[in-house]
Amino acid sequence: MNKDIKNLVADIKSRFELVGEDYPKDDQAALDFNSRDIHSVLAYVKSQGFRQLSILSCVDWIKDNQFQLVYIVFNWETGIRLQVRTRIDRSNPKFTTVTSIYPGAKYYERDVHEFFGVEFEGNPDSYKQLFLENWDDMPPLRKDFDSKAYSDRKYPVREYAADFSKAGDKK
Amino acid sequence: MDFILSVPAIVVGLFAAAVLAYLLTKANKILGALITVLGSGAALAAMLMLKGDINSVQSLGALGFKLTDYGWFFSVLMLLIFFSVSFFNLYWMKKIIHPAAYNFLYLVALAGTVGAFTAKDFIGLFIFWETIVWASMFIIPFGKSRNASVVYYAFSAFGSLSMLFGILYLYSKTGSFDIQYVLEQASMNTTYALVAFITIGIAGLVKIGVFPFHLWLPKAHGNAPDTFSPILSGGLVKAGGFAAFLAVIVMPSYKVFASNALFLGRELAMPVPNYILVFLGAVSIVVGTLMAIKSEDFKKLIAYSSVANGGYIIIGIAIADSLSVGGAFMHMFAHALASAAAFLSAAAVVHRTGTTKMSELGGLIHRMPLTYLVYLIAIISMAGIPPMSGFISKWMLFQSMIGKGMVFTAAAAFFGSIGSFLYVFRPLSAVFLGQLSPKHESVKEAPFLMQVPMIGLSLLTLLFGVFPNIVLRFISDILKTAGLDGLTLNGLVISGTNGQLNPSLVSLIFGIGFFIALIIFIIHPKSRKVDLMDTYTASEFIYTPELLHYSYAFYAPFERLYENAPSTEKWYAALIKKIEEAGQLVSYTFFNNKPRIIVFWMVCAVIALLWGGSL
Amino acid sequence: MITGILTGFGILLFAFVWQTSLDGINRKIVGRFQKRIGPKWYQQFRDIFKALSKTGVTHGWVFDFGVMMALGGIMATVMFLPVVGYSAFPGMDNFFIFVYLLAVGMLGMAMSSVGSGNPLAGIGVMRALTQMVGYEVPFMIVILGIIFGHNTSSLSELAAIQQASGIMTWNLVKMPIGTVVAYISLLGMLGKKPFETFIAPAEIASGPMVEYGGKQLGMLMIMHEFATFIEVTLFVTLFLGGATTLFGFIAKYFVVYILASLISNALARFKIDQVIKFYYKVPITLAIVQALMVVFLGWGV
Amino acid sequence: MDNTVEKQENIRKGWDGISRFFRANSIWMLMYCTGCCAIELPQAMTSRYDMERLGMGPMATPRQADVLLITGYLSLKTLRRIIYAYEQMSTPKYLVAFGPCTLNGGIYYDSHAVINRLDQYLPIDVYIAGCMPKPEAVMNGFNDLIGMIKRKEANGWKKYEQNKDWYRKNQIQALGELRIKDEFHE
Repeated sequence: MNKDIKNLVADIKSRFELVGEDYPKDDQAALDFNSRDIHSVLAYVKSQGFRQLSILSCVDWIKDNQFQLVYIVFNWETGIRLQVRTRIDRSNPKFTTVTSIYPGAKYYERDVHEFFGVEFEGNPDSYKQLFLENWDDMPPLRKDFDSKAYSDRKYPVREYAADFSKAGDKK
Repeated sequence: MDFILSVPAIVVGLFAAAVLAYLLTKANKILGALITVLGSGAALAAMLMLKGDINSVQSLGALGFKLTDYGWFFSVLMLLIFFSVSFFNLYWMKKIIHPAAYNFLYLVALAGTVGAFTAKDFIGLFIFWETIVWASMFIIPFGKSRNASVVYYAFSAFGSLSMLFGILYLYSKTGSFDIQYVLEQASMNTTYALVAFITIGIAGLVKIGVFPFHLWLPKAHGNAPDTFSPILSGGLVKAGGFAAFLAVIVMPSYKVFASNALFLGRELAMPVPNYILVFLGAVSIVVGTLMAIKSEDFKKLIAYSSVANGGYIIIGIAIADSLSVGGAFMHMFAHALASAAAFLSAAAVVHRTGTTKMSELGGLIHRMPLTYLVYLIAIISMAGIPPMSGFISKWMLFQSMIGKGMVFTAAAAFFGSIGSFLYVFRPLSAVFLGQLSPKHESVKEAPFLMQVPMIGLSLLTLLFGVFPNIVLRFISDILKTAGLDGLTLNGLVISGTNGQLNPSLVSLIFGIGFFIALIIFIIHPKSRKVDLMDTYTASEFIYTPELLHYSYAFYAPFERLYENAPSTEKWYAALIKKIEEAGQLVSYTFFNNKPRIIVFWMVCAVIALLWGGSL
Repeated sequence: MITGILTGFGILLFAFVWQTSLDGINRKIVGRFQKRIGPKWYQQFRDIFKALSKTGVTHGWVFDFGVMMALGGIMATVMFLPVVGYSAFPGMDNFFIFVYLLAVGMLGMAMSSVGSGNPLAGIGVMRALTQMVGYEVPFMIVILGIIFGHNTSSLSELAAIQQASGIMTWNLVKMPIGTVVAYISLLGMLGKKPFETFIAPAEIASGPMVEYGGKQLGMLMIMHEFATFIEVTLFVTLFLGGATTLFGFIAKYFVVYILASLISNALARFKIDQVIKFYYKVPITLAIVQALMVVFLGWGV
Repeated sequence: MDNTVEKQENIRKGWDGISRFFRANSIWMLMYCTGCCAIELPQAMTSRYDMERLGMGPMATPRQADVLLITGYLSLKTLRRIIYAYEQMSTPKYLVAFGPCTLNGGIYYDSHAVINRLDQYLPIDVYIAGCMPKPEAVMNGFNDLIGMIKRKEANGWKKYEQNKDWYRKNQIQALGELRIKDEFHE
């Protein structure tokens, strides 16, 4: 863990309530916050040189009934990658947009909305389709989405006269 | 009878028709426009009937008229262009601010051209010349821009004053205004000849729009009313060719200045003054071509192409051997027809769509196929491709240039000739081909009376491309009376210094080739008709035709190569700025409200009055 | 007249058969150079007839009309060519006819392809025309020198003059600089690799050809064969002394064309502005030097 | 009367035979490199296996091409574009599918984004097996295609035209609608 990260984390700790922390790599830090703090944290780190929002990701913690939003921001001066994470309720996934801080988040939010169904209030574009053209089912990257069933229902399967896998077993 | 069918009668008749048109337009616009059609048509018919009267002399009061053969040639050409264009006037009455004045000036300009080409005296020439300038100067602001008219007049005034100076100078030396006599006398004396050559030459260069006087052309042609642009480009510009012909050939400059030939030895003898003209012509070919390639506006593009073609004409006249001058005459003829047709098709497009910006148009071939064909034939002629008449003139000019071994001039001419493929193709592709914009979905073909002159001009272009000897025989006679050798014409064959051309044969073989291609096309399986938007887009879905239409900055990679080149336009702008500054300085020092300055000037005036005689 | 036209048909047939076979042989040779077996020598015939037999699409009348104009113009040009002493119209085989009649074909093709409404075709045509401004001017200046020097622009006469005393009177020997320039221009005319910008299959999807399939494509392929024949024959006639025997003609033609093709396979593609910059720096200077040498010093006449 | 009809029929048949001869040995490919199988094409094309000796070569646009190569799995988005490209091709046209993904979905059999059977949506003339098929297999597949063209068996395009409704129904079922129009496709 290098010095820049130490200073940064100490700085952030002094200002915000940190829920959890993790250091996956030498130049990376993953910090968990309460969801109400996210906007102020992002605004703060942006002022500290993290000008690039590399990606907005989402993790489906189905057992905890939670979605985890991961904002990965990057500092071009120090080369530090910072993950700003928070958890939101899965049954009613709603969050407020960060497009006012990082305008580029517009497309990432659309992405997350499309694949996980998280709604971002204040970003009207996030309801439009982005990757999946004419998607007609529940968001496909949720853990409770059954890809096989969907595939079987939607795309005809080839029927074979003999079951080759079992035929092989007999011999 | 003698007077009724004579040149003065035509001129007077046209003036009378102009007044009549003015009065009738006040009552009924269409009727007034009809007068322009009838007037120019009758004048054309009369002029054609006068072919037998060439070299007859008539006078109208103080003004003498002499119908020379070249004067007849130019007059018929002008009348033909005016007559063709006048059909368009019928449709433009609603669009022009002052229709009555327009019709009046239209016929006055025509009368001026006929008068100028048939004047016996220099004074008559000058009066009619100014008539053309003034009439067209008042017509141009009926279009888009008043500024264009100012630029036009500034350049024209320069040319006219130069000519006036020459006329008066020669009068003071020879004591006569008679064109033929004065020029004969001038050719006896190198100094007089040089003055005549420069002054009248400049008038011609300005009118034909040769570098560095080319700036008014795109401005005036691009902004004039759509019906007047073909007149300017096809017709009035060629008056410059007339003046240049007077200065170079009628006064045989190539003989007068023969002693100071530039390159001695072999057949390269070329007098310096003539070579300067050739050089200016070459520069204007290059400049006109480059600027035309760059233009985004349909009409401006054709205007710049007129600059380039003016360069060919000047080169042809200045080389001054029979083939080159014949080529220049043929080029004037071919280019007048072609550029008038091109401008008329532009006018038809404007009539239907209301814009000349090429990036806003596209795909009009599916709505205006006839206009497209007219434009196609016009550009084939302008680019000098057989079987149209433009090919003949370019062939003759090239023969002459190569025969003289003029490497640099020929390089410029080759560049202009290949470059013309670029700029003539631009509107073809951007306006007529490509994707049809949805806002032009309901555009219709040009109305019937507009089609008539367009088709007529196209057929003439084709006719004189296949059988150019009809014109070339007459041109040959002109050359003979001007003291040059005639052209070598043999049946359908034209002979140059180093080769022969049989345009009819070329056309026939082209026809055969096309026929074979047609047969190949017909015997093979029929194609499936698909929509214009069903094109290869790397299998991506695109719905907006405008996005699939490649028209803006068409030759961008080529334009980038010369975008930083020195520009005459900027040079003139700087000149204007300098003059303005000088004027401000003058007005600051002399014309202001400070009492002491006024007192100073009053004192000066009093002194001048008191001692004026002795000062 | 009739015999002339029949001779023209003969030349047309010869041009098609010979150039199309040579194209196949060329593909074979290129294959061998790349350590491949390569296609059969008559592969090009197969391709052309296959294309003709397919059912393509049409985008309106100008799409078809332009193709016919292109093929017709090019065929007319071929019929004027003097080949091995046979000339359909003796005395009328003026150099400028070839330059400008060729342009009819090019205009037809450009018109037709842009008429398809595909922007890639427009870009391809733009590049083709721009490239034409590049290669045509140096070429014409060299030709100016030749015509001025020999005082004739008739191809058959030019060939006859060069055949006067063997290889020493060829323009290749007498005007070596001009020959080099003309060969570089020839590469541009043929659209061989450093100057292949307007086709550029990986970049603009073969440019003007993008929308053609079926018989239109077949006709344009025939047109391309004819155009190649005209360009190479012009070079052979103007610089290599033409030919008096069929074998001589075929041999010269073979060398010129295969060399161009081998150069093409060894080089990469220029960008279009590089093409123009190149032509207006080196070849045009050399061409003017050559022309001045001919005109003022009388060298190479 | 019958005689002339018969004659015309014979001429048509003869012409058909000639054109099939040309077609069989001049196949231009449109490579829609959708998946991993595309990596095997360079070997098949270059010196080792030299596809050009069969008269095959790459082409830039669907209009010019005779055969469309589907090299591997097809996501829904790709399928949409493939159908568009296929319908733009000039007839007669052929379709060669590579690998198991086009056959039954391959390793993507349970993916929500990848189709299972390509022959439900487009008519396929030749399948080439192998994940990925070796260049030998690719060449063999092309040889098969040439044989089929010669024997008049490569009639996928006719089948497509005749059963267009059925294909269209399947396409709509998988894709919702064939063409997509949103802010990225104006």
